[in-house]
Amino acid sequence: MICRAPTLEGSDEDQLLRVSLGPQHPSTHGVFRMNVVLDGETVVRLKPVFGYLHRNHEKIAEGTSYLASMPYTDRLDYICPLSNNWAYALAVERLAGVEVPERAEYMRVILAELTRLINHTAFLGFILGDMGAWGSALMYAFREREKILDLFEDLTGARMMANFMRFGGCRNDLPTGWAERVSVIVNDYGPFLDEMEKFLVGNEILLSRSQDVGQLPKEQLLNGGITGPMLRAAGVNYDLRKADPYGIYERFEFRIPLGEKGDCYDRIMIRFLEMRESLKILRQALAQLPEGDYIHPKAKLRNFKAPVGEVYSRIEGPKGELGFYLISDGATNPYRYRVRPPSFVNLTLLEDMCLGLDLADVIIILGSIDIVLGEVDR
Amino acid sequence: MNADPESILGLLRGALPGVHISLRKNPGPSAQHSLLIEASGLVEASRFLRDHQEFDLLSNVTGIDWPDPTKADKVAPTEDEGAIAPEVGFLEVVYHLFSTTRRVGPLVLRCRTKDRREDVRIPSLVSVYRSAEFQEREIYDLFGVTFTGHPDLRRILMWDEYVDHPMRKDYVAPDDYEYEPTPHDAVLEKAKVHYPAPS
Amino acid sequence: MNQDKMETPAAPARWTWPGLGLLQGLAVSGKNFVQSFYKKERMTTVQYPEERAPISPNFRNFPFLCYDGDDPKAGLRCTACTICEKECPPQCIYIVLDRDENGKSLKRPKVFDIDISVCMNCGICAEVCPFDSIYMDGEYELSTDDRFGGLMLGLDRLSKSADYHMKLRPEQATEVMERRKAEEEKKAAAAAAKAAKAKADQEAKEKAAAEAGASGEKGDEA
Amino acid sequence: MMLAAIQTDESLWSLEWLPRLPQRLVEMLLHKLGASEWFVDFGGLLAAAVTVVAVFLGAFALLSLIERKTLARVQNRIGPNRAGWFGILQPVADGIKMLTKEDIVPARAEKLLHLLAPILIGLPAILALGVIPYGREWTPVSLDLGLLFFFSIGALTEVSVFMAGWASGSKFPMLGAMRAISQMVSYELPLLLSALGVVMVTGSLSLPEIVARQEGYHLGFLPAWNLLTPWGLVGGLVFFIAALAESNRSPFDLPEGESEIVAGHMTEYSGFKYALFFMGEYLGLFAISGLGITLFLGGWQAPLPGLEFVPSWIWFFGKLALVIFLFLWIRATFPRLRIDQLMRFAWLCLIPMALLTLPAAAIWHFTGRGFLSWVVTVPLLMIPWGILTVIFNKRLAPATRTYRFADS
Repeated sequence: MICRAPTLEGSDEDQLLRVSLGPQHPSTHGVFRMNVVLDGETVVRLKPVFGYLHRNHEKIAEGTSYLASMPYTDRLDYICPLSNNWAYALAVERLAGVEVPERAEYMRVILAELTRLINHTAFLGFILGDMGAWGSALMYAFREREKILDLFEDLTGARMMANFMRFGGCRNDLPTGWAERVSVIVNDYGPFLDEMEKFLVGNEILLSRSQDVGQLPKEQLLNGGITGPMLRAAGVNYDLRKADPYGIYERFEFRIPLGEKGDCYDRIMIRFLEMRESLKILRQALAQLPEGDYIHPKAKLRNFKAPVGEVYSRIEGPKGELGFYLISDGATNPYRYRVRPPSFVNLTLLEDMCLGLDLADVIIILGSIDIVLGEVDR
Repeated sequence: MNADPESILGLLRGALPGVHISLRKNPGPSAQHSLLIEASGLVEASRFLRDHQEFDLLSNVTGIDWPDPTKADKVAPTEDEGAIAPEVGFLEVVYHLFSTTRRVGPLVLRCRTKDRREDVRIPSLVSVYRSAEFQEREIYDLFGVTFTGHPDLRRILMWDEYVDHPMRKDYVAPDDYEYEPTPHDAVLEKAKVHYPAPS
Repeated sequence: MNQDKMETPAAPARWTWPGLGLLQGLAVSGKNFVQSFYKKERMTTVQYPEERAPISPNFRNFPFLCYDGDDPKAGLRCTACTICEKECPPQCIYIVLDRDENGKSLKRPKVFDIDISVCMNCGICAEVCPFDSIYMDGEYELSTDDRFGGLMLGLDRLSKSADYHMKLRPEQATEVMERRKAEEEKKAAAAAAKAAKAKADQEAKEKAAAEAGASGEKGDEA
Repeated sequence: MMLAAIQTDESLWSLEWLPRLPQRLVEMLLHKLGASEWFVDFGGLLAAAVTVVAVFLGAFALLSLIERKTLARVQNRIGPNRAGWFGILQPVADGIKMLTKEDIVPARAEKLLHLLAPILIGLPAILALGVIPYGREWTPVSLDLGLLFFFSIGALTEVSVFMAGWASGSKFPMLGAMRAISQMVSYELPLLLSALGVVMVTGSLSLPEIVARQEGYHLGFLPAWNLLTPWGLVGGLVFFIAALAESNRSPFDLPEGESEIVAGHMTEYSGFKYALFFMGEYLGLFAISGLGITLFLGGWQAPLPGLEFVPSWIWFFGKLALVIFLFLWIRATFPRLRIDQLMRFAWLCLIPMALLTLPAAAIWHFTGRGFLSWVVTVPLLMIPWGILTVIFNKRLAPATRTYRFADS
């Protein structure tokens, strides 16, 4: 009775262990599941399973007005709602040919870059958690994120579910003193990043855990549709803020950090460096922030209709290319509404990255992809 | 920078003489015109675009349900005389290609099934662009397009036992919601059918 | 491409003492440990029931209905136009227009329900309201043990006075009050001047209402 | 009777008699009752054992709170502060919670082993705690082969960890058990080897003897602890690292690596059995830190001359608190190693260094422990350490990365 092996497969030659990681697992970043086949602790097969959070956002959006989808976009990638807002507003503006006033463009850039800061900071905490550090990095990251969320609350009324962008601008103007408070945070962020770098980057355990883990050739990454920091860590110079400029990014001076190998360590470092570039953009945007309308005076709120046509519009979200594909048949609701979520497409190559590595590496690779299940499952 | 579909149309017609390709004009302000490619030539066309036109990133793949074919031609009308307007509703798959090196895009490709019920096959692009893998599974799941040649065509967002395709326009939502006394809405009416006497 | 290369900011050089990075990490966490005892900005958490983090005046939670004066019923600004009901993304608002016995509209809601178990605090109802009637509340301690009844807010729980609004969002409320007062004065002046011509007066009123709607749309800034 | 019980060689105010009080009281009581000699001894030993267990269970309760408080502070939080003053009653609340929780046994589990594992896990630690000298006059059980006893008993922990993992009949515990067995067996070796140097120098396996030999001061102020010798420093570091691994503490907490295999061998346990695992882990932590203090940190010896008036067991527990704080600090800071890196570290780094301490200790002993000994042993240890560093830098050290910046 005692000799019964609990988990090994029947025959001798096929002694593989099938483990279902998730949907309730400490580090699958939500309700995400990986069907892993292990040989010892080496991954032989890995199939991601998701859809636990599927609510058919696209179907809902096709049934309601254009404006009513805006709060739903907050809930896609709930770590960075303002980027989602912008992506959607931009798509509708391109679909309907709506102008955006200068000040609103600046506000959008500021908010999007703050969101990028939030996302990458939280990412650092999450990946350290995945590596088994006992939450310290996560708490430091969340301490700083908190300060930016306070700003969001003052501006939009909500810490995360902002619902702030409108077709033709933003919902309301900056409160008095808001821009100054952003500059305080921007100034404080450098020292915080220094501290985090000291905490993480030289750490031998982190280095040995993340270097040469999960790397793929850049051609394969590109072919797999990987975008965002993941792709740039492998050395592909493709940042939509430069490659396919939207908003007013052409006015700012910033650089795109590029990695070499594209392993988990590069992915961490690229995000560090990107945050520093974001701080640069924020400084410039705050200095140049003009007075004026925060929303186009002729922007329509109620009964908004877009002319017949279609558009695919994308922005450089913190996690990658966030696209919206809209088809209008002239009614008040879109005929087809499609979100191209970066998290979802970036998962395509998860198995390829993990094969032959340890179970412990799988967790880090998944963490380095930086998924949010609200976006993967929609 | 939008791709120039007209010149690419010429190149494609030259490279793939047997395949029927037509240009679809986008009447909206975005002016993203698209190329409608016959299903049989889709894989060759995309391989040509990847290898010879540097369209190395297939960013977005999505399905559209057109139960009313005239509506499809309203959104993407054609100037090509030879294009035949379909008589029955159909499913359409739209591909957005980008070039990271030349930095152009999107190049919009469309591909249509014969109808919405019987012949819903479209060749899979996974062999050319790996990024299509999950997105095609999603279209299969939500729209019911069958991608021939897909290595692992399973449902992805809905569960495996599910039968319908929720993103189709004629999809009827189920009525077995958990009962909740919502005072308004059709939800309550639907729930009443399922739960005749809620306590 | 700029060939300006950069070494990893804090990465170890090729030659290093093994364990140096670990000691650096220990120094950072040790610093955090020590400073957490005396540095205010290190500790961001608050002890919730005893102390509360300050709420921004812009903070929004669930909607409420604003009424003028003391009587929640008579002073209610809502005209049951159902714009918010239509625009509400998750469809959590339910309005029934009040009618007199002849079936004539009384321009006020008989039923106004918001199901806050469905509401997602987006604030679109407040944004689209042309009658300055619906605003977002800042109250957040709404937990209840009655899952259905406790989360279904009717007119009685939704109606809050203009004074409450003034206290909650002084800036916005002042602006709304001034605009409404100006409109009222205009209306009163028009009524006095053209008391004889009832029909023309009616038209002017409609015009004013339309104006109110237009200004309510773009003037609603919160 | 009370006074008679505390009667010692030293003064009343030294408080050295305090921890032995229960034993003496029981002995005197039994003697008064006219019990036979062996029964008196037995009763006394029992009382001494109960004292140790009680002290360390109390310390376990306290540590479970202090650990959470410390981690919280490192992470800029406050930590538990609801139950009682500064959360002092938190362990009680936790205990009540654990006791009242449902006890779940998986259907596929080996019921008997599943039950036995948490019971057995604390046992080796408790037995090991019995032989450690806590104070000048407080060694619950003074064994001549105390060190040997400690290691042989300590090896039992692996058995119960593996038992738990295997008997759960589930995959994550199985993986955890596999990791645990390979890790603990590998790290037993450096642990033992680093302790051997002390044995060689002391010439005894008796733990009180080892402490007694560390008495006195060099140059009038440097305590003559083994840690403050070249071989002792290396041995102590190796011992500390191996102790981290042996007690499954971060960064070697692979067997329960919560981000990978949920909770490892404890995944399928709930309620009080889970609490027993925790208790076993903490008691093991006390035991191994206690041994480390005995071997390298001078046991109950005072750190500076002139401080001997403080009861010796206070020094012991002070050192224990310090070592455990170090454990917590490391836990709050480091990520976890991967299993292959863990093994490589043990076999390529720790074991060679531990082996080196043996000749160094021998030379130290035979060259008279003076200036000459320093001159000989320091290079003996530094050169291999340098070689290891070179190997690390050549083969294992992470490459420096360069990052380019694109302007467009």
